[in-house]
Amino acid sequence: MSDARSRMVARAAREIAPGMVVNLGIGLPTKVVNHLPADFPVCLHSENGLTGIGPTLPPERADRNLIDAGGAYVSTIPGSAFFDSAVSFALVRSGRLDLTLLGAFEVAQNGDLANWKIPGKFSPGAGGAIELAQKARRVVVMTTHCDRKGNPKLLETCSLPLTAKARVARIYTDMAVVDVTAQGFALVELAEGISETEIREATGAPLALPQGDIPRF
Amino acid sequence: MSDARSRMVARAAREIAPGMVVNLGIGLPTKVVNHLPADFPVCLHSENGLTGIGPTLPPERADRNLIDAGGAYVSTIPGSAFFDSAVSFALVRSGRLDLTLLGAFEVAQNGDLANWKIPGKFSPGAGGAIELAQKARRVVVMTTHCDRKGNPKLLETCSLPLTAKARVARIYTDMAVVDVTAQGFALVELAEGISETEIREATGAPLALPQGDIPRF
Amino acid sequence: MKLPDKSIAMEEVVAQIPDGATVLVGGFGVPGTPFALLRELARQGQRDLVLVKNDANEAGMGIDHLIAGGQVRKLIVTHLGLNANAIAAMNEGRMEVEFCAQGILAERIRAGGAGLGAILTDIGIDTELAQGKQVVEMNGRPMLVEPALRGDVALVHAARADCFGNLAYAATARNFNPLMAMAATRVIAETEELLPLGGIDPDAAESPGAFIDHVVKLDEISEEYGIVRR
Amino acid sequence: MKLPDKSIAMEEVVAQIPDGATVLVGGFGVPGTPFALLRELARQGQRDLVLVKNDANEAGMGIDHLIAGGQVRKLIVTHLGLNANAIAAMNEGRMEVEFCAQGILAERIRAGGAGLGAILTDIGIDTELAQGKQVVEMNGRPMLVEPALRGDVALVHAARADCFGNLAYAATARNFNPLMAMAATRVIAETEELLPLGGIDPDAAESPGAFIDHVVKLDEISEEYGIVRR
Repeated sequence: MSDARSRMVARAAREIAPGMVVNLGIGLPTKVVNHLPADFPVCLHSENGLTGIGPTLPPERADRNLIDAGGAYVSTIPGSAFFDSAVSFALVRSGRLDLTLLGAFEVAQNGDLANWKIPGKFSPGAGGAIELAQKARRVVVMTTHCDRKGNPKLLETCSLPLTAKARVARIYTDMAVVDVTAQGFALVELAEGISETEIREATGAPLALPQGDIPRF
Repeated sequence: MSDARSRMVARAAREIAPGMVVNLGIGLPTKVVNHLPADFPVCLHSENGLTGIGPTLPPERADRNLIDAGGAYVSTIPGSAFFDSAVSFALVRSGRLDLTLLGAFEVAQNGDLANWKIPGKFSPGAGGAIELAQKARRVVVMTTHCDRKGNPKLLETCSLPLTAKARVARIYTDMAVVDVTAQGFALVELAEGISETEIREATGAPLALPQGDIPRF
Repeated sequence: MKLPDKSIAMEEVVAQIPDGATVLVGGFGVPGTPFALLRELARQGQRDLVLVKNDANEAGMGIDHLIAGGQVRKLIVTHLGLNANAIAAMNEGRMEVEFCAQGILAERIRAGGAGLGAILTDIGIDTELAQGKQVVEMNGRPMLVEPALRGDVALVHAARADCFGNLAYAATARNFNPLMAMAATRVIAETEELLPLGGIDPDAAESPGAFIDHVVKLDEISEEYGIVRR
Repeated sequence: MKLPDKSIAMEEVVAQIPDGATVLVGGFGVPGTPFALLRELARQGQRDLVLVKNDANEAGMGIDHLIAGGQVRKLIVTHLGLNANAIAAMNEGRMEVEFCAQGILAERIRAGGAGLGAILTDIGIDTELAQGKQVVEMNGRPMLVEPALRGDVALVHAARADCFGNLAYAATARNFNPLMAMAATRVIAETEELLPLGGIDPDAAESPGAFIDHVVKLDEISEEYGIVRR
């Protein structure tokens, strides 16, 4: 993982407040747990029917019946619970999920999220993403600031099919921390070494700057 | 219990075929189990969350957490299962309940049932009766043929608020076994000692008689 | 990471229930009724409550204390059969009563806990329970809209709990408890036994702790818990 | 009284599935997928099936055998992410695919098992998953009608069963299994362990036997059951 991504992950870990129930999307979001203290009080939720996700295990030590929603072998911790898929999403939809950290293809300045389909190229189905994005109390995105071709992912409007409308509260990228406000994107922090000009060029919509010095992460 | 009622109960027990899932209403219906052989394969359901109802127990041997829907202390048998109230009625509504035996205030010749409310006199709420009557695969009534004042309970139309419309298939009384057919009430069997005239007078709607001798129970 | 501790004292947790709250109350007859939480709610005297419960318990027990104390504005229930006091309060206009078919009450609460808007069902469609309800056509058949039901508070009774709030119930004391334990903004569980984390097997957590806000250990199992008929 | 025995042989029970059947299939990834029942269904070759499953397994596993064999007319699923064969079958028009949000698929199946007509939800309302769906206003807000989903057959995988069909699942192998085990005309459970009556504790019967029609004891736990990633 690049240094900028590592710092993004460490910074995003501060989203998690004591006592929260949290769902971490596949990929970068799952890394944030490495930045939490061992006795930090939090409950991690996995869509396939588990609260209290323990450390991932190598195949030779794995329980064949115990995976997370991304298919990784995981373990339990004291107080873990198993439940069926209806209960699992009851938790998501009924307001019990305090926070979800998700990946994104595009985020619009009103908080629209597109992260499940690229028509004609990638349409495997949304799984649980729509419910996570639509119903978690706080929806936070972790993504590279631009796609592989260098095009901005933070846009005035999404061009791809939406996952959820106006639900993203904040975006962590390798370049910046950006809030979604009623007035659009607002820069919160800049990664070390990124200039104001660079972040404006890499962002596909107006970006409000904070008063005074821009904090760094 | 009067002799006529005992014979009604014994006769009604023959409703229960091997392998059925059965819900027995409070009162007379619960007595039919006394007429089944010890190894008879059947599953009794209780609305409060139990399949596999075992014998009732005296208070001094009871488990304070184990009752049936009528509030009687019951027991488990090998293979019993406990579940919540949503699962309990899922079973009723989804077609898994083969048979329910219920009491009645009134039954109409089209199979309408009234058994939960007498406006101005008795309106404690229907509990689970509406779902049992509306969704059991076969709905059978056990009742005295007439009420305490001697008025017929089998009528052309119900005067009381309905529990379910056109759902009763058969009625067991202390005087007769009566089927509900597309043409109305049809006498199946007569209790010993009851004449054709008596059953016609005690029935508040036309009653078709079987061909030939009327079977007795 | 470690799962949070949610244990709390009875008096403190009940004090967080405001006047006017909608309160879901577990139990079917005696088993599963949170008698101790209800006693404390009667003692503290919150008013203007809307209670949701399968039944009204018996006279002198459970929610009857709240009804007798005039604390209940409205009761949503499946039947009042065993409580003449509750029937009298209804008939004399001292308490509003809304009747609901038993399994539909369970489903409405479950729908609330599942973050759904409503269920569509044909239960009660030919009865007076259908009166005033929104009707939707589905494939040409009329279906009743039964709205999801949530509480500001749920009071449930568990046989065993761990301090994160994973709950296990005993026998037919399960009934409405796991449904209500999903369906309120503040879910309060009283428990006969309070175990450390790991005390409830992950397969046996009939209510996952993530739905539970507070766990109260019962100091004693009072006489009410053992009474089926008096 | 005694609870009925529902144990049966694999070949005999799968032979009762007709061409054209709608088949609910448990599992989320590997855990809880009834691989042995699916193998037998592939071997017997029933055609024109409508499958309902969380995912399409991976290439060469589970329902992929049925897709590869051209036995699947339509698949109702939440995602195909790990199975390129299934995506190709969809893109080439060899198999119709209906996508459903994961928790809404669970709720639609549960509603089928609960004898409800539909659920009302706002999930997906701002997305293309809402296209073509019936909309109902509730308190001025639009809600989607998500119809209950039932199978002619459900195929589920249990860790333990008794011969009446009470089922217990292992860890995250529970997933869709208990929901599907309520929602089909003929529910067929394969089980790693088949116990006599009384072998499953009444509190631990995650699927009550009254919902189950047939129980098949697995002779062996084949390699597929142990594979998460290859």
